[in-house]
Amino acid sequence: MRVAVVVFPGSNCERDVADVLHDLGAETHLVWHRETDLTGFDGVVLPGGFAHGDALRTGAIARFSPVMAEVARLAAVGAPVLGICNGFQILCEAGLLPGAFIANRDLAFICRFVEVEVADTGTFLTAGTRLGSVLRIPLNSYEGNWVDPTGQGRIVLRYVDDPNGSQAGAAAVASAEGNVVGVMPHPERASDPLLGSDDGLVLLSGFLGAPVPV
Amino acid sequence: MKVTVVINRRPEIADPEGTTVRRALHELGFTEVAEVRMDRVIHLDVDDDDQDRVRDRVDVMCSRLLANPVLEDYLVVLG
Amino acid sequence: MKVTVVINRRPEIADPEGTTVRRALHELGFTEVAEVRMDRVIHLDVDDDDQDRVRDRVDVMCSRLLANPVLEDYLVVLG
Amino acid sequence: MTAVTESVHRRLGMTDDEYEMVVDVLGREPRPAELAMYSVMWSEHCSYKSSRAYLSRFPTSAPWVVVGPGENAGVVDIGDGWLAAIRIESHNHPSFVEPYQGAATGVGGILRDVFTMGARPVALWDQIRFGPLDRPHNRYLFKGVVAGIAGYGNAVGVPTVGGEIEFDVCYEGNPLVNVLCLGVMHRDELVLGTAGEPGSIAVLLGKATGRDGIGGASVLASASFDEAATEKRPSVQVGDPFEEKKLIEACLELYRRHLVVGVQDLGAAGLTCAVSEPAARAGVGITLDLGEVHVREGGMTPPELLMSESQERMMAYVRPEMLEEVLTVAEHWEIESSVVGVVGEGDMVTVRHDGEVVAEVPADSLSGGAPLYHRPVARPDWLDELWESYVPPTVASPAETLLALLSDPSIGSSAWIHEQYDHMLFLNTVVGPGGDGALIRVRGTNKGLAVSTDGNGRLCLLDPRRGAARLVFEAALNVAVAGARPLAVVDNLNFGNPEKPEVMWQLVETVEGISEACEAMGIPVVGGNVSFYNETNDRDVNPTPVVGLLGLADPMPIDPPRLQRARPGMEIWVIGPDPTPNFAGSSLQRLQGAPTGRPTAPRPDVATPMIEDVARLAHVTPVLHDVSDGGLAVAVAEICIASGTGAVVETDDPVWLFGEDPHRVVVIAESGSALPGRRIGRMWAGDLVIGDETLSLETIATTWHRALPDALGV
Ligand SMILES: Nc1ncnc2c1ncn2[C@@H]1O[C@H](COP(=O)(O)OP(=O)(O)O)[C@@H](O)[C@H]1O
Ligand SMILES: [Mg+2]
Repeated sequence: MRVAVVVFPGSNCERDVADVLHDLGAETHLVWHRETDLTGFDGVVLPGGFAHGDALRTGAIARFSPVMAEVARLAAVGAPVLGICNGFQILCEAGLLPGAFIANRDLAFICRFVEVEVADTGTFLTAGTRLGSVLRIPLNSYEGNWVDPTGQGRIVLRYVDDPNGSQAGAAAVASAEGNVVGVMPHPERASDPLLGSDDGLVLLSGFLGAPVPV
Repeated sequence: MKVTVVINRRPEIADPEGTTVRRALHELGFTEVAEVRMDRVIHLDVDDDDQDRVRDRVDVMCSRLLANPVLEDYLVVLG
Repeated sequence: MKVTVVINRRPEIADPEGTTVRRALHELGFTEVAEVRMDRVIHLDVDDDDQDRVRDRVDVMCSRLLANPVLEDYLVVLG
Repeated sequence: MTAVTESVHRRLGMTDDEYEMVVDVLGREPRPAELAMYSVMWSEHCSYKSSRAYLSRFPTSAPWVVVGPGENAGVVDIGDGWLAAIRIESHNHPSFVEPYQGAATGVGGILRDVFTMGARPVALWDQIRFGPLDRPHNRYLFKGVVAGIAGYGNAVGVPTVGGEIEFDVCYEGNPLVNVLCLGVMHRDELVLGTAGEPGSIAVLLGKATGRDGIGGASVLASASFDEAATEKRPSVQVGDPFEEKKLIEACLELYRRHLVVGVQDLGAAGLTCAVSEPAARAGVGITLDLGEVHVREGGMTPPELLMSESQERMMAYVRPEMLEEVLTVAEHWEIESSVVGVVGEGDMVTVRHDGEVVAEVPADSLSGGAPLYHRPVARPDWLDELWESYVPPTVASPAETLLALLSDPSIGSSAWIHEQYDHMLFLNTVVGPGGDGALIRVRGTNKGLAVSTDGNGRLCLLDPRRGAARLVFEAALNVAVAGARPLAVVDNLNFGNPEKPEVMWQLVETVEGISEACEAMGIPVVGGNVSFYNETNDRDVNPTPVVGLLGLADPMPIDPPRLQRARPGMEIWVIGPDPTPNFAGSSLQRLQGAPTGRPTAPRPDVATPMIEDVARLAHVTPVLHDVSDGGLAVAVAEICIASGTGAVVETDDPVWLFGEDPHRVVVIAESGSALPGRRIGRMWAGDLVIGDETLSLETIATTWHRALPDALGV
């Protein structure tokens, strides 16, 4: 599978996620945010980081990057589109996912492992998991508190212990069709027992269409 | 021309900053503070003197970029 | 009583966020925007009707907590 | 000399004698821009004029040293074509003025020191010290500093994987904020701070220059705090991690493509330093045109442009045929650039502004020509009294004493701090904050780099030489616990007013102590930083050297020791010399009063073989934990908390439980192991039992977890 990992000015997890996807067998390419053609890519990842320094609101400026028209096109044709952390925030700002993000309830950056429970197995991200399984994955964000005034968002993963006030405990959210998914914790950081967990691999394998069962 | 844009979070959306500041004020003894809401103000210096055009263009800036319609309302004040 | 506190970053202090927003507005075609400064407004709801006392107390809140005297100036508006 | 210029140089922080030296060098009165340049370059902060004479004592060579002290960062060879760059820096005074921005710009600065050398910064460590948290202002400073480190480090995208925290009244008016950065690069990516051959072009990259931080080095960092705090205060620098992130990526691309001959970062002394140091190193002259500098605000004067400490800027020296490509790289990464200078023959820095020459001075008189002070040195007369007034601490109940130690915010969990730092980015943090040294893997190799940072103001107050040496040995043991062998040291010397002979004595002794310990282990000092004038209202901080020690684990342990790996049935061993009944400088002593007595001397003969043994044990042992603050009892309690496993400790001797004598490590081993130490207990599926007292795991865990949050009231 050919995967584009988009690099915005201020992205910082692009190489991490590209490396892990590569190890899982994907052909990964880092694509600068000014790229206007993603022809030939089977899926796209918007990685974590601080695109445009989080100026104004997280993701507010990144959503106007030239590459975003192509991300929307891929989403519309049903290709898997995955936003991790800041990538999730960008997808919300771009209207490709419902809701928006505000500061964590306790107004502190949170970097630690959290447990998330699978709430929906109908998306590529969770295709290899079972409903209710619990995964240990690092969270790393200041604005991880998801708000969805419509209450209609499709929640894919929920925090077991609410760390940040996110509505309905949402840790990952999908589009109605299920091919656009945003996840706040970082599956690529749970990719090796040496780093404390490899629970993220089942999610990223799902993205590559090769789910490994848990 | 100077333009001031006030962005305020809709009342039904949580405001963790406001809540935290209220708690801190109470700890400092300012218990009379019943509520705190934080807004953002953006001051623009615009190279254009046509009031109508400036108002229209800043309105577009707000709806496209400066405010997030999911969370926020905005107000544009010229001058 | 409602109180509005306007907090302004001092003009000589750099405002990186404002610079980034200006650049973004330019990219979107709003090249007439010469400068952007980002500031904050804090709305307080105070359980007290004595104007003088409220003004004094809010002034103390500002200098102790709400504003950062090294970087910011503030203005208290009652009502 | 006219009265007018006299007051100008004094206002810039120069003495009359220094002014006369400038006149001597130039053979004439300096122009205003020239005076500005000398004042920043000859400031204590930039020139090390009070410490240079003594720092030369440090051992600095070893076969693996690629770049020693003097460049922006030290560089060592870690084998197979890989190099590691390391540097530590203080931002004490700016953090007192504005804790968030002071700490944030400290992080920005140390990162620049490392990526200036060609290395990608891979990890940060912070060492922070404040007055006690029962004072609201100290809480404000502490929270602001942590938020600033988090705000900058997280956003710039470099993980903060460890650090150190200490609370003591001596830091009340003068917090210490040190930051260490480690970078990794391929050998062919190494870049030095040279201006290159005549014909090279100086390209200023990054953020536009403003009036921020003017005089920060000469005034704020080089004078006592009460003086500087008032009207001399320069305008505060505001960090912009987003600009720096783009600058890092742009610079790394320039290095990878070999587009530059040299690079110098703009930190303290700004443009002045960025032209004079590279020119002096290369033995060339340079002409700088201030009119070409991209600026944030209009109307800046030449002295202002030359002294501005605006953050997130770099000077690249480029061969003319590469210029276009360099500018294209800058444009790609969306950073501003301007061509500001040309390198020529000779040795003069010439500065032009509006077509006029505003400065013309020998490059090396700025960077190397600063005065060298042999300030008076005198052993403090109060020291003998301190030594003689030693009172042993009292321990009625070891269990109660342990709880008191665990609830001390200098000892309790640092999770409240390090969970605000991204410490996992880059997927290299094999051992992160919460253990001893942090261990970072170097991908593409089997190597791991371990770093430990250690400081202890009380110990060094009581005996700076012993204290400093012990810090080096402790840091070495901390990296050994991760399976690494010591490779190099960087140091940050945080001291009071160097014009006091007692403070200079503390410095000299400290340098001696660090040097002796390094020599014993055969490792060099490859860089450091001196921060003087850490005094407020005539009270100096405790002499507080902070040692950062880099170790190499090659190969990295397949399953490195972790506190979590203790299991019921395993045995608890202690290796190292038996402790002596001396609590001078210990945490227990701090709980009960002021530091007194003379700390136990380190034992170089014991330390070196022991560090080797421990590094070997790290490949085969589930848990290794260095005995430091709070002694053995705290070390065992931390293992219990992390692993959720109880322990039975078969001694209630306070000397064994709470002594902090150096060179001791707790080993948790499978039962039946034969180790070169003493077996003092075992792990079991119960509580923590010490002698005939018992503490529930929940009690010790809650006490330890809540120590810092409770002190902060959060
Ligand atoms: N300011 C800090 N920032 C990040 N991590 C910290 C900080 N202070 C302490 N830590 C982490 O907590 C752990 C224990 O620190 P410390 O007690 O100083 O260790 P040691 O005594 O073994 O040197 C270390 O892993 C250290 O990195
Ligand atoms: Mg220690």
